[in-house]
Amino acid sequence: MQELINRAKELLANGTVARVLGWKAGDLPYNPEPAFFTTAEELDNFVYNGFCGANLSKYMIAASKLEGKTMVCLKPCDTYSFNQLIKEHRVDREKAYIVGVGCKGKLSIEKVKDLGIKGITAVSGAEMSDDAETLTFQTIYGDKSCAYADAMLERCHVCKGKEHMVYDELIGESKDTKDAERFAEVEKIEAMSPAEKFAFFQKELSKCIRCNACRNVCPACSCRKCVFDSTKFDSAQKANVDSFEEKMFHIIRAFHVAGRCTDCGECSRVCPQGIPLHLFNRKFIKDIDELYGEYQAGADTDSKAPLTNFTFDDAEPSIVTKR
Amino acid sequence: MSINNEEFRPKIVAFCCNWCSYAGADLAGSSRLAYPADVKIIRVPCSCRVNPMFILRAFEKGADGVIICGCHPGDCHYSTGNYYARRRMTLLFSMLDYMGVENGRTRVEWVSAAEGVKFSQTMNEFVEKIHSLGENVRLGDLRCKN
Amino acid sequence: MYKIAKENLTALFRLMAEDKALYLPVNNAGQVNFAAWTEDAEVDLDTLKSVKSPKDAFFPQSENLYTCYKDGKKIKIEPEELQHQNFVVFGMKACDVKGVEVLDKVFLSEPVDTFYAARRAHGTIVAMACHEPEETCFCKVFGIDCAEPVADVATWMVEGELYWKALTEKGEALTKAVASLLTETDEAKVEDEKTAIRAIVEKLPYMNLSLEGWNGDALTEKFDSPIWEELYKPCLACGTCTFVCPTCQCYDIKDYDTGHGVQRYRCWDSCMYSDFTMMAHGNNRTSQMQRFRQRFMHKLVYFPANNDGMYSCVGCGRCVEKCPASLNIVKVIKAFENQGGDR
Amino acid sequence: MQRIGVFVCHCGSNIAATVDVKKVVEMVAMEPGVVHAEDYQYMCSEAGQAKIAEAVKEKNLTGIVVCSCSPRMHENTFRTAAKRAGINPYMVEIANIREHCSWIHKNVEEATEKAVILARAAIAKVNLNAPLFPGESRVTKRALVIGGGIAGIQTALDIADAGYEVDIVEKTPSIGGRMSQLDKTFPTLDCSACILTPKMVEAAAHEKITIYTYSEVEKVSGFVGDFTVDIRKKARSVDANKCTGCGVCQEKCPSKKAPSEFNRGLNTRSAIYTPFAQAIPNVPVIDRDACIKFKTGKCGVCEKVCQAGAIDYTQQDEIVTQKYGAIVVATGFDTIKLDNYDEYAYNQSKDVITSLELERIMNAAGPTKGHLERLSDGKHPHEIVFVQCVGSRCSDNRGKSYCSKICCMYTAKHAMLIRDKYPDVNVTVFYIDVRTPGKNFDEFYRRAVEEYGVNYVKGQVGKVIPQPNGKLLVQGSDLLDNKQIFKEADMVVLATAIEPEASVRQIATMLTASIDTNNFLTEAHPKLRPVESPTAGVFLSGVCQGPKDIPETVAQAGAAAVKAIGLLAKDKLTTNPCTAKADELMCNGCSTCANVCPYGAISYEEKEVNDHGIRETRRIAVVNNALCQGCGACTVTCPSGAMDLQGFSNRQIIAEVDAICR
Repeated sequence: MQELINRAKELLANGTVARVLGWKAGDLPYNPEPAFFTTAEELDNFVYNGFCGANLSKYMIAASKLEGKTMVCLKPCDTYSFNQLIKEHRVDREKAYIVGVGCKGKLSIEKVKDLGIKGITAVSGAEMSDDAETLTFQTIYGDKSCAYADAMLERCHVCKGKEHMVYDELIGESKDTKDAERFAEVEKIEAMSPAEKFAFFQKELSKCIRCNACRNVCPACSCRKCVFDSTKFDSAQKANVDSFEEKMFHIIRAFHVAGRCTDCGECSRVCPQGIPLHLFNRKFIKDIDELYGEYQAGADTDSKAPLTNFTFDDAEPSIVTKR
Repeated sequence: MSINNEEFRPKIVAFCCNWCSYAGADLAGSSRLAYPADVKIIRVPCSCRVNPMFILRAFEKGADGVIICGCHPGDCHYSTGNYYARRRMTLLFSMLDYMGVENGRTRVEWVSAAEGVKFSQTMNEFVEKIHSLGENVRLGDLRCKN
Repeated sequence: MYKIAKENLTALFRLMAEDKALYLPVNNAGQVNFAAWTEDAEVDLDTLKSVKSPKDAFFPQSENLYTCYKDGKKIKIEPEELQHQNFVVFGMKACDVKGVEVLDKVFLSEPVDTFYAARRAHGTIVAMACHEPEETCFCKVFGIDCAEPVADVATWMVEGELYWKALTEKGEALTKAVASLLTETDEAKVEDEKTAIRAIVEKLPYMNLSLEGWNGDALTEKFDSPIWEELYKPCLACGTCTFVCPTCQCYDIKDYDTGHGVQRYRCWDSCMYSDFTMMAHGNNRTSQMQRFRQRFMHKLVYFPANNDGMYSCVGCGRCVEKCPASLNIVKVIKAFENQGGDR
Repeated sequence: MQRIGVFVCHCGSNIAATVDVKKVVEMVAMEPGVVHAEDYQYMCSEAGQAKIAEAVKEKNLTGIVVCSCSPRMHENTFRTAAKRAGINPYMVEIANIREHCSWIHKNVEEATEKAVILARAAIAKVNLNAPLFPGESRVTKRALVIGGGIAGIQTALDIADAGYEVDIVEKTPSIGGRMSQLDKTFPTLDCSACILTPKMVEAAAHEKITIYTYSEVEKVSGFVGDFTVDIRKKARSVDANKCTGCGVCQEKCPSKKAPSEFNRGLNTRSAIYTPFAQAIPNVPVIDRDACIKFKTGKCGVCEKVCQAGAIDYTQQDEIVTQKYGAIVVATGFDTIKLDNYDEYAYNQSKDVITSLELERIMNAAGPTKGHLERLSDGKHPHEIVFVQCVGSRCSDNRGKSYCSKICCMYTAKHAMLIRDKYPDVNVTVFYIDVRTPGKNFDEFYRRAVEEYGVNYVKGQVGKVIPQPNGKLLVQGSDLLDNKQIFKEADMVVLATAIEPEASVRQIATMLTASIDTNNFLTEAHPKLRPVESPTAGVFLSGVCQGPKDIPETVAQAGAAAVKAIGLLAKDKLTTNPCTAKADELMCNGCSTCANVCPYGAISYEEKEVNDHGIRETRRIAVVNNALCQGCGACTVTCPSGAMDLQGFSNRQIIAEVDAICR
């Protein structure tokens, strides 16, 4: 972390960048927030630890409009999103100085709390420099601990890898955290009967409160005006009366990012109701891989996206009934 | 044949591309090839004009089945439209299936301007399928139910 | 003071549900929210905070107001029925009860919101003391005692037994209705529990949060502060904070075409949304900074200005837990605190 | 809110017999926006259109819904009527209650209910219609004719005579097409070459016509009035400017084993060749696959003997790019392959031939110098059996379902010519039906039967069995006498079905013109626009559109020419206003829409916008209205819905969906 801060100060001092986009220490041990830093003094609050899960690439849309370059800290998975945004002309590569930061898996405070750890006043083991396999918590109800991996975000268990897809320089080591199959959960649902599938999604989506956090955090959902906020489509929605609207919203949300979603997992991370939203996106990814050839959005900036492409002998839609 | 009000009368929306399938439906008409009146056709310039939101909207408002008809692959009036439609609909249908919506409620069929017979046959089959599935309860808005 | 053994609670719920709707914390797909009690419901009284506050028992996320039907070229209007069935909300925490008090200020002052008023009239609140407050809690800052909730009935969970104390007429009536399951007891255990809870509260990290300077008179000073410009930046403009909040009361009115009529309904709105208070001419807040500022100015300045100093925040800490960008009202208050010190 | 008038057509009894039109009028009158509703016998008639004008005037209508036949039939009629009445033509929508309703339903109650719903959908749409205004685009005053057969030649001559430049692209080394392969033509029995050659010469000499032989269309872009076409001129290996057409090279060429395409492979030709004596241009090409020089590097005889020094082994394919205002497709036909018809023994016996092969045999310039003889042994035949409908009117998928139209007449012609020249030859014709509509056609057929004694047998041939004695045993049925017939023949001639030239598929794809399941190009309207393709600016000439004989082909060629001339005569075209349009305040500039646009109609601009007070420069999609054809691919790929299609907008389609589902 100190190396990152030093480098950020250096880049600010020598005028390479006008600001730094990273994370600022929060008021609790686990709630750092995305932040812009413009001075060396502000950087004293800079933090980078296991709780810095936020994907900062979406903030670069706004930062691309500012004077001068922005140093942005991107984890390996975040760089896919950044590439995708370059491809869609939403960020300006020239306006970014990308520091690829190492990652040893990001933590979910929800998972920690699900383990019964509450009243947390201090955490150790979440620092990037620390190779500890265990997280230790001081709480008002005594000291607690858990395995680092048990507190990791779902996405880290199916990590795409340690490589950064785009960067200007790299700081820090990354760790292999993958210990599950990316499509295992999707396959589990695919194997269900229609009634079970329906019950599963009905139950999960019944929790949705239409806060739009999944949409607003998504780097692919970067529309100036979402179709669900727009009167132009006669589809403006705010809250449900009936369960249909959630389905409509989540199907279309996933459809609009199909072939563009990098599977960064932010949607599931931020859902206040713990809905496994990645299951929608990953279903599309799995179908695309199987039907149109493996495709990883954000792995490059010039390939044709699966939904703006075709071959003469693509599968017919009836394949859905045949599989 | 008289209309029995007790009987399930499905609402079926058929999106037909202007160049092939709508003409195919016209040919079915001029050839007097009957299919059930439950099918109502919406004319679109091309199957690629069909937005997944239109399909979900139809279900929301009470449709029991939605079918999209376009030119045969390779014959699109706009040369490539139906190829895009094919991918879009494949993914959408797969998602609906994944969410437990009966996959027979959606269908894509390529019908050329010359295939009046195929149009009529397709519609007869589709209506029969919807009859066998019954009323759409998994993907509608309750407020729209009568 | 009465008590009932934890294992008899199901019988208690069943009895209450006989002639009233009963809402209580239920675990649905891993998340605890207030929901209607059923025999199959996975009731969860151990989780401290439901994800959403229980405010929707009185102010639902969406509710119909009336329906228009077409009759030839004429239009027939049918208003939605007001709440007429009695119901119980069981397990609300002190902060959430206080949240309802905030909503009362809005909806029960003239012009009275009849939908809300009907629900308030028919609802009985059974509150529960917070056994183990958490680090995100700061209700004490707003003068709330989570050890002793003030509602129709107050309850405490101590050593496998629920202690029950009616505080109002409605509470007495409910107690009478379930008396067959309750046994009389003294308050000794409850007093010990209160002391224990209050001791924990003193140890919470946000206990010393100061609201100094936040009041109805602070309007211009706070509004014009440059701090907002920095504070809002991580905000994603989602509605999480407003939808989990027990006091957020803004709603939008929308029409839904059912094909055979038009339902006019209202639903929660969020000041974080870009179309919040959108009018024909456009929007009077054009930037996210302005919308972000609105939320906190409303809670800490405008609301107290109009409601005898009552803040529109109860320190439940839900926004602290749920904000995707880790922003929250505490960080806002602290930011101004530090700024004040510098000046 | 619109003020909508709804007009329900009876279409005589076509609609009114099954749909209770009065009830429809009554029901739609209650729909939002409807201020006028009436029914009339024939809305498309003058009187019907006058009713629209009257109602527009009286009720101040802003939108019109006509419940009638398919919009493909009369949308234009009613749009024009609206325009005359002072309403924007795009404020008209059609509810198709004939093809999609009255003609397919029998139950009046059901059909009426459906008609009302279809009308409601149209009303819901019109409520959201906005006036649209066509733009303008320029017209390049030059036409392209693809195919140099009689259809292409005639079309080119007619267009050129009207004063416009025309290019003919022909893939073989000479123009002339199938007609040049024919010996005589029915029903007048005049020599095919005698009437075709002057046309070929005229085309070649015409100052407005440029002929690209041995050339193919490689790429087409653009749109009506402004096509850009790449033509591949294949390397001839002979310099056309130097060649005098003396023919010495062909004589001296040592490689003479290549099958002659012109003679249907019945004999061979040299590697350097002109397909036939009257070829235009009279410039040979080197068949590089057959040429010894190209295969081994040794030889070079033609180069040595050519006095003009025209041989050029280094010649390369050349791409010519040209702009055109109109394109006429005249790609013609071929006979089908007979691989699926083993029973006729076509592949087993040289004496089983197709009718087109017989044309070559009968022709003085053909493989037998015009003598009727068996190809197996050169003997004069005495018994010839003709089999009609080989692959035509076929109910299984071995052949074609359609009637090839020309076979009855040319078979009568062949039979008559043979009987005339060789009275000793017995001719038997097996037929399903004899179809002879056409001027002097039936008389012609009857002469064959009555004057020339041709034996017509109603029935099909089941099998042709080559015999050890070299004869062919024909087993057929005689339906009139209800008996099996066995006939020993010396030759069997198969009236093979015709099908569109194979290359038409590729050409249709390039032109985005639609083709039917039999690969015939689709006309814009089967009756009323038979020479136009649905793709604007593309016209159809000859058999590429459907089976035709020569007079019909020439007539259609002229008609296609007139349509092309009508287009070329305009200085500017009005463009389809139903084009895509991006809402600049919503557009993300993500380029996804441009990725799916088949016409390259979308580009991006850095544009200053005022988004509710926020002024900034944004990357925004801009649609070129002249290029956009209105398919809508971009509108669905656009996640925010910033891109919308005028005339088929998101809200309009959703309104239709809602109206149908309610």
